[in-house]
Amino acid sequence: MDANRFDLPGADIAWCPGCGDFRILESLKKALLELGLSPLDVVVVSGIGQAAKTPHFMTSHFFNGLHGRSLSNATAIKAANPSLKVIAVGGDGDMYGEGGNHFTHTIRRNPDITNLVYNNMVYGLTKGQASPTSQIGFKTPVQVEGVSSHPFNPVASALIAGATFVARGNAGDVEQTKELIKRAMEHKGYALVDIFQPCVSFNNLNTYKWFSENTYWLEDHDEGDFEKALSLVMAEAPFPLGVLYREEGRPTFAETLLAYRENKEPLFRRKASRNAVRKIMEGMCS
Amino acid sequence: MDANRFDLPGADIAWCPGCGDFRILESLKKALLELGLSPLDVVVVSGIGQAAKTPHFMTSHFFNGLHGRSLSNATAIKAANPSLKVIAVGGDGDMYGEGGNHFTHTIRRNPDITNLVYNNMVYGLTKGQASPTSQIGFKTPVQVEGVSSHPFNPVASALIAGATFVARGNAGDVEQTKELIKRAMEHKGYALVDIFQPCVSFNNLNTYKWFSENTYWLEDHDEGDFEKALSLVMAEAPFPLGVLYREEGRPTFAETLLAYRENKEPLFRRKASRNAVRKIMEGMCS
Amino acid sequence: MHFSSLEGRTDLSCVFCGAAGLGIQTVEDLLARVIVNEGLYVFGSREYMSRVRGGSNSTEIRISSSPVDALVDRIDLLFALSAGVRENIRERITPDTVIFGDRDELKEEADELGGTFVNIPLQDIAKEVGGKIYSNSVAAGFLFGILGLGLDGAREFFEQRFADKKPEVVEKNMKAARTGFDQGEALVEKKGLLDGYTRLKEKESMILSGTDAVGLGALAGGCTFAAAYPMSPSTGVLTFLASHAEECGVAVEQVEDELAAINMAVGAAYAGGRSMVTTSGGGFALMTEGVSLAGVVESPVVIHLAQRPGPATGMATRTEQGDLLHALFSSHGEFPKAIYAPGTLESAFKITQKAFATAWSYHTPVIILTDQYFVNSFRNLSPETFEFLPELPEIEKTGPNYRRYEDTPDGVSPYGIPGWGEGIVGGDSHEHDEEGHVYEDFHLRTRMQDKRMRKLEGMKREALPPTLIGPEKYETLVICWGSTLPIVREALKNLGRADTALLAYEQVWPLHSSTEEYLRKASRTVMVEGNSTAQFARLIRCETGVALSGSVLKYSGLQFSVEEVEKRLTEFLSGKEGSR
Amino acid sequence: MHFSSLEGRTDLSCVFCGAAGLGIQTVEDLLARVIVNEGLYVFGSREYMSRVRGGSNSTEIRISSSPVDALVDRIDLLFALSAGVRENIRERITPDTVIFGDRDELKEEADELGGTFVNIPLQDIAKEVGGKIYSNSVAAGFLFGILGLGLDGAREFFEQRFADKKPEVVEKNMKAARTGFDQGEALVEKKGLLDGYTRLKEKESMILSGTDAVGLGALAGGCTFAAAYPMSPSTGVLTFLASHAEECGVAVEQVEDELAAINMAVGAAYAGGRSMVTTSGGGFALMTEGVSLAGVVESPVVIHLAQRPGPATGMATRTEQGDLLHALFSSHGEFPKAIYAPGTLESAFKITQKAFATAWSYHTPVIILTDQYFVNSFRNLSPETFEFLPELPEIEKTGPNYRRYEDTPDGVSPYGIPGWGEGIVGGDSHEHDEEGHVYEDFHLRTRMQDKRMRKLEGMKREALPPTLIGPEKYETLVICWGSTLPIVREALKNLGRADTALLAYEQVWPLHSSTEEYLRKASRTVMVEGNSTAQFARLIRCETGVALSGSVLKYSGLQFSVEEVEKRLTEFLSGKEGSR
Ligand SMILES: Cc1ncc(C[n+]2csc(CCOP(=O)(O)OP(=O)(O)O)c2C)c(N)n1
Ligand SMILES: Cc1ncc(C[n+]2csc(CCOP(=O)(O)OP(=O)(O)O)c2C)c(N)n1
Ligand code: SF4
Ligand code: SF4
Ligand SMILES: [Mg+2]
Ligand SMILES: [Mg+2]
Repeated sequence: MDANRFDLPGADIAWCPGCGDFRILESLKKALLELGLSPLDVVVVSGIGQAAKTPHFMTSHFFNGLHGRSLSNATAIKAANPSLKVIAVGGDGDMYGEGGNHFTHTIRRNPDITNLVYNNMVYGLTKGQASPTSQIGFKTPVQVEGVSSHPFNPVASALIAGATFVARGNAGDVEQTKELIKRAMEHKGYALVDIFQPCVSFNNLNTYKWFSENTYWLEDHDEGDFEKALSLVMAEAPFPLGVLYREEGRPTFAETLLAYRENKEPLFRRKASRNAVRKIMEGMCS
Repeated sequence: MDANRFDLPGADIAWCPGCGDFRILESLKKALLELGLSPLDVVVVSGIGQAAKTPHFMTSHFFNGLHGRSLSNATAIKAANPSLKVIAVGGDGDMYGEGGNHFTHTIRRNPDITNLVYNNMVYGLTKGQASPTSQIGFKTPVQVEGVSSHPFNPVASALIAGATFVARGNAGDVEQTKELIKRAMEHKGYALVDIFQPCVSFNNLNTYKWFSENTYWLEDHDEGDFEKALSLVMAEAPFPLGVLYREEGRPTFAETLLAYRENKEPLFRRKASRNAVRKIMEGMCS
Repeated sequence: MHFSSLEGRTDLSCVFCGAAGLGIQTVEDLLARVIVNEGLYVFGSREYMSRVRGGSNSTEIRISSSPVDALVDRIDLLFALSAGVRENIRERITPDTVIFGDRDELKEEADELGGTFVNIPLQDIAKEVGGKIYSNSVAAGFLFGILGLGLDGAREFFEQRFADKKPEVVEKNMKAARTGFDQGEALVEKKGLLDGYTRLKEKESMILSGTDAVGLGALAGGCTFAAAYPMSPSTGVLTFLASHAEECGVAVEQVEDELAAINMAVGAAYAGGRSMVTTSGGGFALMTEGVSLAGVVESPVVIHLAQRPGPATGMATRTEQGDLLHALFSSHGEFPKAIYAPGTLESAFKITQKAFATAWSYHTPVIILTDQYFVNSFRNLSPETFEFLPELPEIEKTGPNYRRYEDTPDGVSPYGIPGWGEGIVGGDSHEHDEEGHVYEDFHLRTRMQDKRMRKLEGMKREALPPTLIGPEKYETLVICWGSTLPIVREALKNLGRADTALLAYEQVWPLHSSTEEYLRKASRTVMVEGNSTAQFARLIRCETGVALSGSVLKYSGLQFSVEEVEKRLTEFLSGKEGSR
Repeated sequence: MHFSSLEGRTDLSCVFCGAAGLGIQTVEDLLARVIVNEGLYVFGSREYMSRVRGGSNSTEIRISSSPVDALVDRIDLLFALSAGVRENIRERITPDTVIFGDRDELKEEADELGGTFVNIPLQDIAKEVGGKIYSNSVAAGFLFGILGLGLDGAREFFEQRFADKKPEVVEKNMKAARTGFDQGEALVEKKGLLDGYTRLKEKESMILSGTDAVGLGALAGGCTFAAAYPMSPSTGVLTFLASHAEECGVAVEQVEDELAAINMAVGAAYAGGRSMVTTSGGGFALMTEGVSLAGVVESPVVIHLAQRPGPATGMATRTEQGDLLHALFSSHGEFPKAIYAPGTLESAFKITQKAFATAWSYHTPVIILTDQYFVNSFRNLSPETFEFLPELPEIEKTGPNYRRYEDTPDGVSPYGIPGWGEGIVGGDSHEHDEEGHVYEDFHLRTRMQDKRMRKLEGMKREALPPTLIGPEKYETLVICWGSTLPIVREALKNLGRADTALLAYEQVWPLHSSTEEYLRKASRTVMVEGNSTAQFARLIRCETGVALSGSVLKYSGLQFSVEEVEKRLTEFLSGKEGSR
C-alpha cells in the first residue's frame, strides 16, 4: 500500500503556521500507516473546532458532525458496523466542554473507539476564550481578569468514569505520540489519548516550551495499576505522558448489545425482521 | 419562629408510601430549622424526577425548572443575589445523567450552593429504567439483560472536578443525613451531598436493608485529606458515609465575578449603568 | 334493575378510576382480553397523573358489537376503586351512570357522585381472600358477572400473567374474582349486559396500543438502531424495542440525554444503521440541533415525537397536539423534512414503515407525531389489517470515485456507507463540496442548498393525501390531523349531516397538493385540533392562503371526546362558536 | 491618471483583501478613524473565512460625504495584500477598478484580475522598515497618500493602539506609512481623491459595529447578567459585555454549553437579574428547551441570536437570515414571545433596550435577531442619535400572600423575587397553580394557558410598526426585515421609482397590525430576504393570507449588495424574476 495513502492531495490546511495540530496529524497518519490500515478501514469522526478539522486534511472515511457530539456519532458508527476502525477527534472545548456529558457516559459504555483530544487549553477556532482545561489566571478577551474555575482534569476524569485505556501525549513529541495512538487503536474498548497541543495564536502560556518543560514521559510504569495512575494524574506539574492506565477484558459496547448476541452481521446487512414482527403480532392475539 | 415553618399545609405528597424521599425531606426540613433559617431565606431549586418534586412538598422559595438543568438555575440564582441560601435538589438521573455536564462544570465554578442528590440508582418518575448510578446487572424493562455500563461514581467525580465539599448520606439515617445537610449549607462554596435513597417501587436491589448493610459512617476521618477521600470513594462496598472531603478558602463563583468587585448590591438593586454606557460611547469617539 | 338505560345498546362504556398502584392496569388487560376472545370489540384509553403511586387515574373501556376506537364522555358503568373521584370524572356522571364502589372506602362520596350507586364490599372480600391487593380481581369478577361472561377467560389470563408466580396466586385471584362474580351475576338476574351483543365469527384478536403499533411499524420498516432517553409518553416505544432487541436484531441504547440520542442516530445511519429515536416535546427541543445536522449531512433518521402539553415540563402524562410547528420549524437553517401524524393503529403501523422509506429515499429526517392519548390507547383488530410495505432496498457498494453529495437532478445522491465498497464516504455538518469536505465557496453554497431543497419536490409528490370521510359534495369541511381522526369521524357520524365531510390528515408536512382544492370546494371550513393557537390551521393558511372559518380547540391536557366534538361542531355550525 | 472614473464622485469604495493574520483589521480601524476625524462618513463590512490565519478575507470600506451604511459591489480601489484573490472579489472587479498590490507577491495574478494594476513594493518597503508585519502600514500610508490625507491621524492612532508597546513600534509603523504615503501621493499628483468631498462641521465621530450597538443597548437597557457559550458570529457581544463587566456591574459568565447559558439566564431572572444570552443558530437550537422553560415560568430573558447560514455548522463566519421561523416556532408548547430584527445601528441600540423592556413588561422571552453581516459591519454616527429609553421600573417587594402567577386580566402577574418582601416566590416548569405549585387540573391548565397567551395581546399592541420608506402612494411594495434595510433602501433610492416604496420590519413577531393594510394597498409586493424559502413572506401569508407577488432571495453566505438588489428588483419589476 501507498505510504502517502492517508494524505489528502490538494488539501488547504486551515491551521495557523506552527500550530501543534500539524504534528498530531503527522502522528496520526504515521500510526495508521504503521498499523497497516487502509483509508477504507478507518472512520475519523469529529466535532467542531480547529482540532476537529482533522478529517478534512487527510484521506479516510470521515464524519464531521456538531460541536461537542462526536463521541455519540462515533459510538453509534462503531455499533452499527463493528468492523470499522473509529477514531473520534476533537479539541478540549469540543470534548470536555460542550461534549462533557458524552465524554463521561461514552466512557461508561466502553465502545471500541479511539478518542484523540488536542488539548491546547483554549478555544482556538472561536479565537481565544478559556476552555475547561485552561489554567487558573489565564487571561482572554472574555476572562479579562483571568480564569477562575478549577481546571478540568481529563485523564483523571476518564479514570473515574471507568476508561479502559487512558494516555496522554504531547504534540511536540511526534514519535511517542504516534506510539500512543497506535496502542490506543490496538486496545479493545474505549481509549483516550489526551494530547497537549500548543496553540501559537491564542495561548502564549502553554507553549511548546512550556509543555516540554512541564511534562515527562513515563518509564517502567505499571499500566494495570489503577491507584498509581490516579495518583500520577492528580499530582501537580510536571505531568506524566504515556499510557497511564489500561485494563483488558471489559466487554465493549457492541458486545453488550443484544442485537449482536446471535447475529454478528453489521446493521446494514440486516433485513427487516418481519418474521419476528409477525410472531410479536401473534403474541398480541392471546 | 414556628417549628413547622418549612411544612406545606395541605400538600399532596406524590411519592410512593415508604419511599426514601420522605426521610430526606424530613432531614432537609430539620436541617433548615436547626440552622435557624426562615422559608424566606431559602430557595430550593430542582429539575424533574421524584426527588425533584421536593420543593412542592415544603414551604420556601422554589424554582422547579427542567430535567437536568437545576445546577445552572441555582448557580445563577445565587450569583444574582448572594444573600439567598440556595439548595439544588434532584435525582441521580437528573443530576448525573441529563445534567451531567452541568454537574462537572458547576463544581469547577464553586458557587456557594448546596447540592442534594437523592441517589436511588434508578429513574423513579419514568418508572424504572437504569440511571447512571445503577449497578452492573440491574434489570429493567429497557436494560432487559441488566445494566452493562460502568456505574457513575458521583462522589469521586465531584472530587476530581474540584468540589470543595463532598459528602454522602443515607435516607434511612435521618439524623446523620440532617447533619450533613447542615454542614453542607454552612460550607462556603459548592457542597455535594449524595444521599443513598431506596426506591421501593422500582429498585428491589438497593433497598433500605441493602444500603444499611453496604454502608458505614466515617469516624475520625480527616476531612482535609484529599488523597484519603479519593481512595475511600474508589473502594468497593461497604461505602463510607459522612463528610468525605472539605476545603475552605477557595473563592466562590460570585466572588470571582467582576460585577461584585466594587458593587456589593444584588443584581436586582442595580440600575442600568447609563453613565458607564455614555463613557463607553465617548471612548468610541476617538 | 339499574341498567334500564343500557337496554338494546350494543356499545358500553365502563370507566375504572382510582389511585395508581391498585392494579387497574391488570383489570384493563384482563377485561380487554376476555372481551375480545368473546368476539367483541374493545377500546381503552387511560388518563393518569405524573406519579407512581396514589393520585387518581382512570381508564375508559368501550365494549361494542362493532369496531370502536374513540374516546367518549358517556360513562355507563363506573368503578370507583378509591375515594377522591376527580372532577374530570364527576363531570361525566349522569343520572344514567351506574357507579360501583366500596362504601367503606368512598364514604360520603358514594352518595355525592350522582348516578346510581351500588355497593360492592371490595375491601372485605379482598381481605378475606388474602389482602387488599386482590380488590382489583374482585371488581373484575364483579364486572364479568354483570356483563354475563364466564370466568374461564379470567383463569386463562391469570395463569398466563402469573406463570412465574406461585400457583396459589392464580387461585387467590380466582377466588376474589369468583366472589365478585357471584355478586355481579346476582345483580343482573342471569341476563348479562352483553347478552344482546352479536359476536364475531372471526375474532379480531390482536390487542395493541399506539405504542405497540409504532414499535411494530419500526421493526417492520427495518429499524436496526434506536437510541433514546426516557420521557413520557414516548418511553413505551423504547421499552418495546428493547424488549425485542435480540429477536429483531435491533441495537437499542438508553442514552445520557437527548443530544446523545439524535447524534447516535445520525452516526448509526452514516454507517448504514436504520435508526430512530423516540422522545417528547422537551426532548425533541434538545434534539433540534441534531435534526439540523441530519438535514445537512443528509441523514435518514426517523424521530418519533409523542406530544404532551408544554411549555417546558408542562403536563408529563397528558395529551396535546401542541408541537406541530415546533416539529416543522425548529432547527436552524433550511432543509427538507417529512412529518407524519397517524390517526389509527393501522396507519401508525403503515406510516412508521413509510417514515423509514421516506427517510431512506430522501436521506433526510422524518418525524412521526403522535401524542399521549394515541400511544396509550388500545383496541383490538385483526393482524390482517396491518399492511407490510415493501422492504427497503439494500445499500449499494460504493465505487472508487464515490461522492456522498453528488449533485443530482432530484437532489438525492447515492447513499454509500463506510466499509462497503471502494469509495471514501464523507459526512459534514458544514456546507461542503460533493465529497463532503468543508469548502467556502458562495456558488457552491447556493448549489448545495438548492440540491438539498430539491428533495422536497419529490417528497411533495409522494405526500400522503388527506382522507375525505363523508359526502364528496360538502358545504362544510371539518379538518383534523393525527390522533383525533377516529373521534371526529365518530362525532360526524353521530351528527349525520349530509352537507358535512371530514378531511383527515396523516401527513402534515409537506402538505398534499390537493389541500387547496378541498378547501375551496367548501363554503365553511373548521379545524378540530388539540392546541391553543390552531397550529395546523395556521400552517394551512401559510401554504394555501385560505383562512379557515373557525376552529375547535382543546388544550386542557385531555383528549377531545366524541360528544364534545359533536357539541362544539354543532355550536360552530349554528354560528355560536368561532375560533377559540 | 488612473482615477478618472472617480472624478466628481463623493462616495468611494475601497476593498482590502488578503490572508488572515496580515493586520487588515488594524488598517480598517486606522482608516475609519482618520476618515471620521476628517469629518467624513465611513462604512465598513468584512467577510472572512472560518480560520485564524491564512485563507482569504476582505473588507469593504466606503468613504463618503453623506451617511453610508450599505454594502456595494462596486470596488473603486482594491488592495490585494496576498495572492489568491477569491472569486467573490474577482467578480466585482471592473475596468474602472484600480488595483494595488505587490507584483512580487501576486505574480501573474496581478495582470489577470482586470482593472488597472498599480504595483506597490509592499514587501520590500516593509522589510526595510523591519519585517513583513509592517506591510499593512505601508498600504495604509499609501492609501492616505492617494486620498490626500495627512499622516497626523495615523500617528495619533498608532500611539493609542500601541500605547503599551515599545515606542519604536510606533516609529516603525510611521516609517512604513510614510514610505507608502509618499508613493501614493506621487500617484495623484498632490490632488487627493477626497479633495472634492465636503467635510462636516460637527463630526459624527462615534465608530461602532452592530456588535457594539447591541452590547451598548443591553447595558443601557439594564442588563445585569449575561451567560453565553462562544459561537460565531455572536461571540462579540459576550466579549463586549465581559470587557465592561466591572464598570457596568454586569455578571458575565462563559458557560460549558448553551443549555447552561439559557438556564442560568432564567435562573438569574427569577432572582431579579436582568439577563441575556447571545448565541447563533446551533446554539439557539440547544437553548430551545430552555426558551420553553422561560415561556412557562414567565421569565424575562433576552436572547441575542446572530444568524449564520445553516443547517448545522453551515458557514460559521458567513451571513444569512435563515433562522426566523426557527426563532419563532422552536420550543415545545405555546407561549408568547417577541422577535426584533434591527436594521441599523441606531435601532439596534434602541431595540435592544426595548427588548429588555418588553421582556420585563410581559415576563416572557424576547429575541433579537441579527446576523453576521450586521454584527460585523461598522459605521460612524453621532452619539446623539442614540436614544435612551426610560429605565425599567424597580422590582416591588412582595406581600405575604404573593402569588407569582396571579391570574390577571392582561395575563401579566406582578413580578416578585425571592429575598425582597414577605412573600414566597415560586417558579415551575410544569403547568401550575397561581402560587407556582404543580397541580394537575384540566380547568386550571386551560386557564393558565389562556393567561399566558393573553400577554400576546398587549405585545401586539406594542409591536413596532414597520417603516414605510418612499411614496405613501405606491404601486409596488418592497418588503424587507432586519439587516437588509439600508441596502434595500439605497437600492430603491438609486432606482428612483416614484411608484415603489419600501416597508422595512424591525419587529418580526408579533407583526404590527398595519401589515395587511400596507399589503392590500399595493398591486405588487416583493420580499427581499436572505434565505432560500422566503420565510418572512411565508409568515406574512400565514398571518394575513396575502401571498406576495414575488421574492428576491439570497443564501450564498454573503449579504446582498445594493447593486444586486437594484438589479434583481429591476428584473422582478420587468417581470423577469419571480420567486426563487
Ligand atoms: C453548538 C455550538 N456552540 C458553539 C460553537 C462554536 N465553536 C466552534 S469551535 C468552538 C470551540 C473550539 O475549541 P476547542 O474545542 O478547544 O477546539 P480548538 O479550536 O481549540 O482546537 C466553539 C465554541 C459551535 N460550533 N456549536
Ligand atoms: C428533557 C427531558 N428528558 C426526559 C424527561 C423525563 N424524565 C423525567 S424525570 C426523569 C428521570 C428521573 O430519574 P431521577 O432523576 O433519578 O429521579 P427519581 O425519579 O429517581 O427521583 C426523566 C428521564 C424530562 N422531563 N425532560
Ligand atoms: S488558532 Fe491555535 S489551535 Fe487553531 S490552528 Fe491556530 S494555532 Fe492551532
Ligand atoms: S418511584 Fe421510587 S423514588 Fe419515586 S416515589 Fe416511588 S419509591 Fe420513591
Ligand atoms: Mg482547544
Ligand atoms: Mg433516581
